[in-house]
Amino acid sequence: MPFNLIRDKGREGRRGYTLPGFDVEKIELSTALPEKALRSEKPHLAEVDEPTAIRHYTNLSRQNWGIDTNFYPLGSCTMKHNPRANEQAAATPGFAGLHPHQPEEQTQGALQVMHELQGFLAEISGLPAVSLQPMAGAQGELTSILMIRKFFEDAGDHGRTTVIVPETAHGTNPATASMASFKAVEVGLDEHGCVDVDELRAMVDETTAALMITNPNTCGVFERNIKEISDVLHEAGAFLYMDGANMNANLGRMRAADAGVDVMHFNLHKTFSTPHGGGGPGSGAIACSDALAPFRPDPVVEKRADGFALVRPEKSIGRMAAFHGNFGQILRAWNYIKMHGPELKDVTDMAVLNANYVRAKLGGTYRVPYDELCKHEVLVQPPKGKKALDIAKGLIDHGFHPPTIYFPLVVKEAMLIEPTETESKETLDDFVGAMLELAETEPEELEAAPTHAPTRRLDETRAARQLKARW
Amino acid sequence: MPFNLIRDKGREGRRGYTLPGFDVEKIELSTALPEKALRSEKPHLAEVDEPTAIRHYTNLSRQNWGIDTNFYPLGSCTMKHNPRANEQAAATPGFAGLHPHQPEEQTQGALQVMHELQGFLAEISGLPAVSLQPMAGAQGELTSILMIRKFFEDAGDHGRTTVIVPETAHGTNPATASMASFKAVEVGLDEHGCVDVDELRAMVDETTAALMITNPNTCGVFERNIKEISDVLHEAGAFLYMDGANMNANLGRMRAADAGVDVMHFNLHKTFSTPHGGGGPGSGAIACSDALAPFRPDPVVEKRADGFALVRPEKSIGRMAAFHGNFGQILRAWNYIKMHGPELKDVTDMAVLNANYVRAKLGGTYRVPYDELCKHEVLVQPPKGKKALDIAKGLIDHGFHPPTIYFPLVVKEAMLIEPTETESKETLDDFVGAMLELAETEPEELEAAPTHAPTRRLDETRAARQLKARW
Amino acid sequence: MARFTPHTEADLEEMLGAIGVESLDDLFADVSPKHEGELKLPPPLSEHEALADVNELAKRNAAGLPVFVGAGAYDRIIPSAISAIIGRGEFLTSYTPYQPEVSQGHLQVVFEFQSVISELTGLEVSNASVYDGSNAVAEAALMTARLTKRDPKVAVSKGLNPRYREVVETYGVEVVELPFDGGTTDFSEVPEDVSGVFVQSPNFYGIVEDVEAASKAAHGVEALCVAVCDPISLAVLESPGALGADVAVGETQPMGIPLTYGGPYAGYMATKKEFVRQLPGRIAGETIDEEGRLAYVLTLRGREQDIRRAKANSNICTNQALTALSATVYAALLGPEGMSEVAELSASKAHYLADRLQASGIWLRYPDAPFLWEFAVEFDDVEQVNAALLESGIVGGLDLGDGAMLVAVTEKRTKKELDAFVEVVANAL
Amino acid sequence: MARFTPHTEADLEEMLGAIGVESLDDLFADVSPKHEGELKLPPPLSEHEALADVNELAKRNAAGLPVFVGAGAYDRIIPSAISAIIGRGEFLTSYTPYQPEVSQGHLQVVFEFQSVISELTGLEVSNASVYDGSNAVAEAALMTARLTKRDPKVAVSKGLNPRYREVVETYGVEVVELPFDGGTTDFSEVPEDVSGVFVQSPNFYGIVEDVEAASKAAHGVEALCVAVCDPISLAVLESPGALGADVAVGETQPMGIPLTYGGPYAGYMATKKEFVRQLPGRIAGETIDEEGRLAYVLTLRGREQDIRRAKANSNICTNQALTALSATVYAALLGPEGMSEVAELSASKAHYLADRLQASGIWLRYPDAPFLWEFAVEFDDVEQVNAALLESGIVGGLDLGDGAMLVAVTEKRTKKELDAFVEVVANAL
Ligand SMILES: Cc1ncc(COP(=O)(O)O)c(C=O)c1O
Ligand SMILES: Cc1ncc(COP(=O)(O)O)c(C=O)c1O
Repeated sequence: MPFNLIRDKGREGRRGYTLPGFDVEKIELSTALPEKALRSEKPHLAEVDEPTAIRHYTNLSRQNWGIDTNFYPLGSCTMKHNPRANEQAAATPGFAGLHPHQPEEQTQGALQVMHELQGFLAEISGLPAVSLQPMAGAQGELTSILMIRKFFEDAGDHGRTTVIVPETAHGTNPATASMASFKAVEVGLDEHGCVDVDELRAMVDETTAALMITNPNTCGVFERNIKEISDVLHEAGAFLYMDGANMNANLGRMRAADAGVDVMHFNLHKTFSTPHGGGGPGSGAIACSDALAPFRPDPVVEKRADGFALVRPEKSIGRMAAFHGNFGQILRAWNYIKMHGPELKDVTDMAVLNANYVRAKLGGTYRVPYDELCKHEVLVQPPKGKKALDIAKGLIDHGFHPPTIYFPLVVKEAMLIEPTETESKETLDDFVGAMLELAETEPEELEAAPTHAPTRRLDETRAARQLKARW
Repeated sequence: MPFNLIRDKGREGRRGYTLPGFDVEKIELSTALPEKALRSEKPHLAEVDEPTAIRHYTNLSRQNWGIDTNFYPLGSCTMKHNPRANEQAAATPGFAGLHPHQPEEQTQGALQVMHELQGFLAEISGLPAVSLQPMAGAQGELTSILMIRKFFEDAGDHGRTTVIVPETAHGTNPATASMASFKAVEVGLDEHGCVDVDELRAMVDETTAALMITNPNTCGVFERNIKEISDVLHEAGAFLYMDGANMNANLGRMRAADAGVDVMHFNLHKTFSTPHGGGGPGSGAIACSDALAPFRPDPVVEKRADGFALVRPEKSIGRMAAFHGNFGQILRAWNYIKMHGPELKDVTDMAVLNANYVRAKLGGTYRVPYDELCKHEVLVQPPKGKKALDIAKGLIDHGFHPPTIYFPLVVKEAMLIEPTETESKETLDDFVGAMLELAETEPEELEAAPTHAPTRRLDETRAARQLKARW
Repeated sequence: MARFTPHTEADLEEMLGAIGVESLDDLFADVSPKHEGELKLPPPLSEHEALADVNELAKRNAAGLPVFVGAGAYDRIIPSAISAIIGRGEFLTSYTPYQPEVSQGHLQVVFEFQSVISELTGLEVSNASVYDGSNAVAEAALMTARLTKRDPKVAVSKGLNPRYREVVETYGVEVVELPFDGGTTDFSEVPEDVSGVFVQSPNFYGIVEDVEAASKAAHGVEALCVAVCDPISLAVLESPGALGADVAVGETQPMGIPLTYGGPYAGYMATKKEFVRQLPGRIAGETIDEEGRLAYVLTLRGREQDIRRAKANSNICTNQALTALSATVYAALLGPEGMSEVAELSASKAHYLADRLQASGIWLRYPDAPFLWEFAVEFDDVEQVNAALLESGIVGGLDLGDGAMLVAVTEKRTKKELDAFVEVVANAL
Repeated sequence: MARFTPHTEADLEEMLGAIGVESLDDLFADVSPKHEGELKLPPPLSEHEALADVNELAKRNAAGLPVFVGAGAYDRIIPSAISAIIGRGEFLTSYTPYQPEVSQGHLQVVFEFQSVISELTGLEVSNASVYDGSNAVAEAALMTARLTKRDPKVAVSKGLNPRYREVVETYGVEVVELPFDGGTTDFSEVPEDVSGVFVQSPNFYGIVEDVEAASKAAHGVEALCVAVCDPISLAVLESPGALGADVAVGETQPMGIPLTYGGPYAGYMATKKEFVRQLPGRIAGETIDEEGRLAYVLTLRGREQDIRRAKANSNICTNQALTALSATVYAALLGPEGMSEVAELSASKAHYLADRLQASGIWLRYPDAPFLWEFAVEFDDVEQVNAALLESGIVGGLDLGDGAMLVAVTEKRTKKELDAFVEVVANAL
């Protein structure tokens, strides 16, 4: 079926929305503004009626899969069910209609939500201070590393030039280090896929600002030496930052502070199920120790005698966002946590159970490079001779969204499977069944997949070579 | 893909919703109620989690077409675009949370909506009195005919035993007559597909209670003799009832009262675009003359010095519904009319334009039994040798919902095409293109259609013979 | 140009040309008598202005308060997932599934709805919904006449919701009244010529009736027994089918459908398989397609108006599909345990309230009858009590007009609200 | 068991057995240090209770009043169709389209979003969104440094939204300030070593700036010109591309995205094709599939963190896809005419208000500068004026802290509201 662009479905003069009329005199912009400031040619936007627009975008949505339609075990992304209660909360006019510049007296409800969520995240991490401003995980990382940078500046320690990242780190980690003007250096792994503590010990010195650790790491394995690692860093006066993208494995089972973490980020859109929206918006709240707390971005919420207030931390790195971050996501995460309370531990337990169940069922046919207890996700490799990409596309024909593939980079043909806690045993069994069948499928057949999706495989080279990124 | 029943996706003990806890002492029903009143075996309902339920019903929806996804020219059904503003209006908590038994002082907003809509429908029909209670077109018919029955009873005229319906009448018309304990008798058609006035004149006598006319009729043709017809009836002391399912052809162009109509129903879900919801809910408001007004169902809304009030018309036939009818639909229709005002005439103009455009384009290839101006829909027949059913199924493969087929009954292989005013010329051109192509398609190929739909053709006989209407 | 029409001037010109007319007016050459001049309607509003009016009027409704009135519509908790599903355009903007190949989603929903109703009622077949509970009762009355080949005449008591009875009467059914005493119906003497005996349980006063006695009485005169049941109650009460009822009907509003000032709701009807051909309305049945795949289709269409016309079981065409979908999703989310928890929570709270009221010296009308979540309490001046309640932001019970108030308590009411109710009422005396 | 997890006791047993462990605790044998004991969080609430809390807290926000504050976020009319589209589960619950075969819907939306931005800005390529307007500005600052191979150092004036400037500084970019006089920026002398010259138009004070002068100044020192533009203004103002800007960035919130106390919004970035490899964030491009059908895919991925890691253009991964979808649907519904009508309505109402205020003896800070819909007015005590406004149910303008208030007027404000504003303000003096 031809899915044309919305612009191709219009005709000059059509309108999809009617505005109220002029109830004051209409000014002529040509008199109010200098002539040359005005547009000479109108932008070539679609000119369509509302029915056409609704049908267009409805049909586009039908070309897309989501958690609502298919099992979506995208590793490192925690594609858990998105409760509709969160959407209802976010649509509440008392929140949706609130302007970020309204004075604090007018926004006490919103500030209370933020203050409570700050408290929840502090309890979950064991770290006393929180900022909700970062608008995605990567921005949470950057915020954290900028805080560390500012800490050293403030301490007059100008020799801290490097940030260490494990080989398994998510791409955002080294990118963050660079963006914060640090040199990113890599530390290798031990036989469990975890940070090699000896190698680390040898690397850490007075130029080290921090180690960015992900725990469980991107192989789905718990960094069992994390306490030792934090000691190594702390002895050198450096910080331990934890990438909390994988917090779905830790809730109520492990608190970052106990492991010596100084600062970490949460992905509210992963762990606390604010929907992923086709790629965002997310939210990347951070939690940190008292030592780093004064450096948090501006503002944080404090409770005072006369109500909740927005406060600039004493030595703040400044703003990471024009306003308070993705408040809609903050509200959803707060609502999600309130619906769970201490039962968040069950979320983690079931997430880890599901991942280990898939591990147990796939093991033998698929290679499991770190075949021990995994946490919320399991890293596998296809049977010899098979490609992760082909298995992935084959899964599509079985009605399953593929796992993350070719990440982490340390393992060849990596397939990172994160089932999440909201999937039933039947779904996992069906998925495992498909995986096992694909392991036996003829290579030619696999290479042809997908054949039951809206498109066949795409020519990615062409897209880059003959760049066409607009109508 | 296997689409199992929701029950098959569950397991005993799963729950899709959590309720608040007991904040008062839990009573044991076995002590509060007689033992034998209690259920011995729990009903075998699905036991599923929320994620499974959402995914199940989302995927079911993806097996369905609607106006939002496809052109849907179902004749006699006015499948026009459903503005989302109506849905937003209906979701407003101040209306959605209102209990029908709340006293009038507490429901003035809702009553004002009803009172205004009564006024709008009176203006559109020219008939002074309105009832919004009927919950669909068929119930509007029944309400009207019961009012006529009561009128005669009240007048002591017990000889009115028949209701006349044209051969082209929708099935609900004769069924309504029977349900109201009248004998339905048929009147034939003239060469335009309209009521044969001479035949009618010969039939009408002192046993005639009413004629049920549809205008434009179900051939899409305007009943140009309607005034004469009403005179014939009125002379015999009988009433003219108008089925207003096709009001989309009349707005601002023809008022029922001017044509001598005594009572009519509207299909709010057609003409005023409250969504069809997969088969309902609808709303079948009626409008009538002063003579019939006292017989309207209980209650109607009146404006009094101290506000709006629910009132039982003096000689009311009684209630047709437990409460005030489908208020959600009433609210949507009111909102729709407010967004249009006198521009409702444009709605009709464009609806009639679109139908005639399709007529002009299909004529020549398709037979047009009444090939003169049509109104909001056009009746065609496939080229010789082709079946309406096959063309319909072929349309599915072209991405178009089929028109109404095999109705009206008076024309063989009828295809009743109602494009509505909300479709663009491009869509109509594409549809016409598909129709013309299907007219040339080989019979075998047509008989195999649809091949691109969620299912192939179904075995309807089996469904009836081996009735399985539950899990 | 109207709001949702796409045509530009250029479109108009091309299309009029293709038709061969000069103007839009020409398209109405056959219309007579014509309406000339503008419709006298308020000027068109933009969406934003129209919705601003909606919000303005909404403020003139006392909605959002704790509601203690029921009597056929209940202020229950509605899972948020339901509106996400019924808002899907494919469900919202489709119509009756005449073309099953592109309507499998809705058809399966109907099949599931029927299954839920069958399970709850203990009866074998059900239809795709009728307009509301009252219409289900009226249609059942007509059905008993067709099945017994008697004139439509039914025995009911004061235990039947008076609104339902009114609709039955509007539909031309004769009604004879059975004695009602101490809160329950006396079925011991039923006239011989009735086509049906009706029993509502819990009845209008919230009291559980003896459905088995009603069935026996009906069958004793070769009439049919019709049970009228709140579907939530059927999660805990014995099914009418098991108690001998031939037909069960009722209102599914309590299953996830908002109050919306009385509608849209959805009536349900279930019966024994042998009676299916007299059931009105649509029925979805299972079948297979040409490739042998399971699928659903509207079936036994010979009962319906579009096929049988004057001889159809009913004139119903459009039903309450979308609200029936809400009830179906509700049943899926709540499940048997959830629905019975709803019943238990409501009953527990209702009994708590009744006890507290009695402790405050207020009399129940039927103190000895077993009730679930609705009960009648006696007040000299119900209107005054309700006024006092409203002043405290509480919507009181239904004024029965005879010195009593019918109070409904759902799982949505909190202890705090119940205590406030008692306090206000005690002070108002 | 947690709210949204399906497992029953039986499931648990089977699954633990398959894994070969005894208990859930065993699954955490490798975790150290372990957290023992319960998380100290409030007890879990049912959905109904949680949403009741949401509604309670919502009441403590002064939302729903006429808003006269802007300064980067605008209270504009939002077509109801947008929430119907963004609520579709396929858009709401999917993630970054790494698997294009099952993500064509979202990929095409990104392509359309980029097209809309390109059309509005007059620049050839745009990305799929960044976090917000301030981040778009900061990323643009870093981009100028990469493109000019200079240190990140940018020239800005007071005309740049101070919040944007703050974020630029947080990102480690050096900022030099250009003179700002009479409401506009003086670009006549720009330091030679800057990587970028920034011009916001309409600027922070609502005044239209000379983007061409900024471009010329930038190019005069071989730096890049970055224009910061409200997308609604671009329906009527000359595009920054046509005026010589190399990069255009801004906030799409005014295009159908609710205020929501500051986010989620969506920043946009557009540039010339020759600079595309320095653009951060995702880009969707057109291609074909194995059968030659047109399709979309994420492209030029080598710019991104997951491929280039430490050498990526930015660390951005998750962006603002769903809010960018809102802006895309907004552009489709409004079209070029609708968007320019929004601009004209806003400007007309703003000028009406400014005139009425001036007539009441209130001074504009920049009376001679050409503004669109935002302007600064002088008050001795802004706080007091705002308090008076709030008392009358009006949210006043932004307190600039120096005896002036920044007032924003959108198409949503009615004449009645404007007149009320004037009346309250005049009385408060
Ligand atoms: C391990 C890890 N760290 C960081 C991130 C970055 O988070 P975000 O995409 O929210 O910026 C991700 C996201 O995919 C991740 O998987
Ligand atoms: C001409 C005509 N009359 C009456 C009706 C009955 O209306 P409803 O389905 O709303 O009961 C219809 C509906 O299809 C119709 O087309």
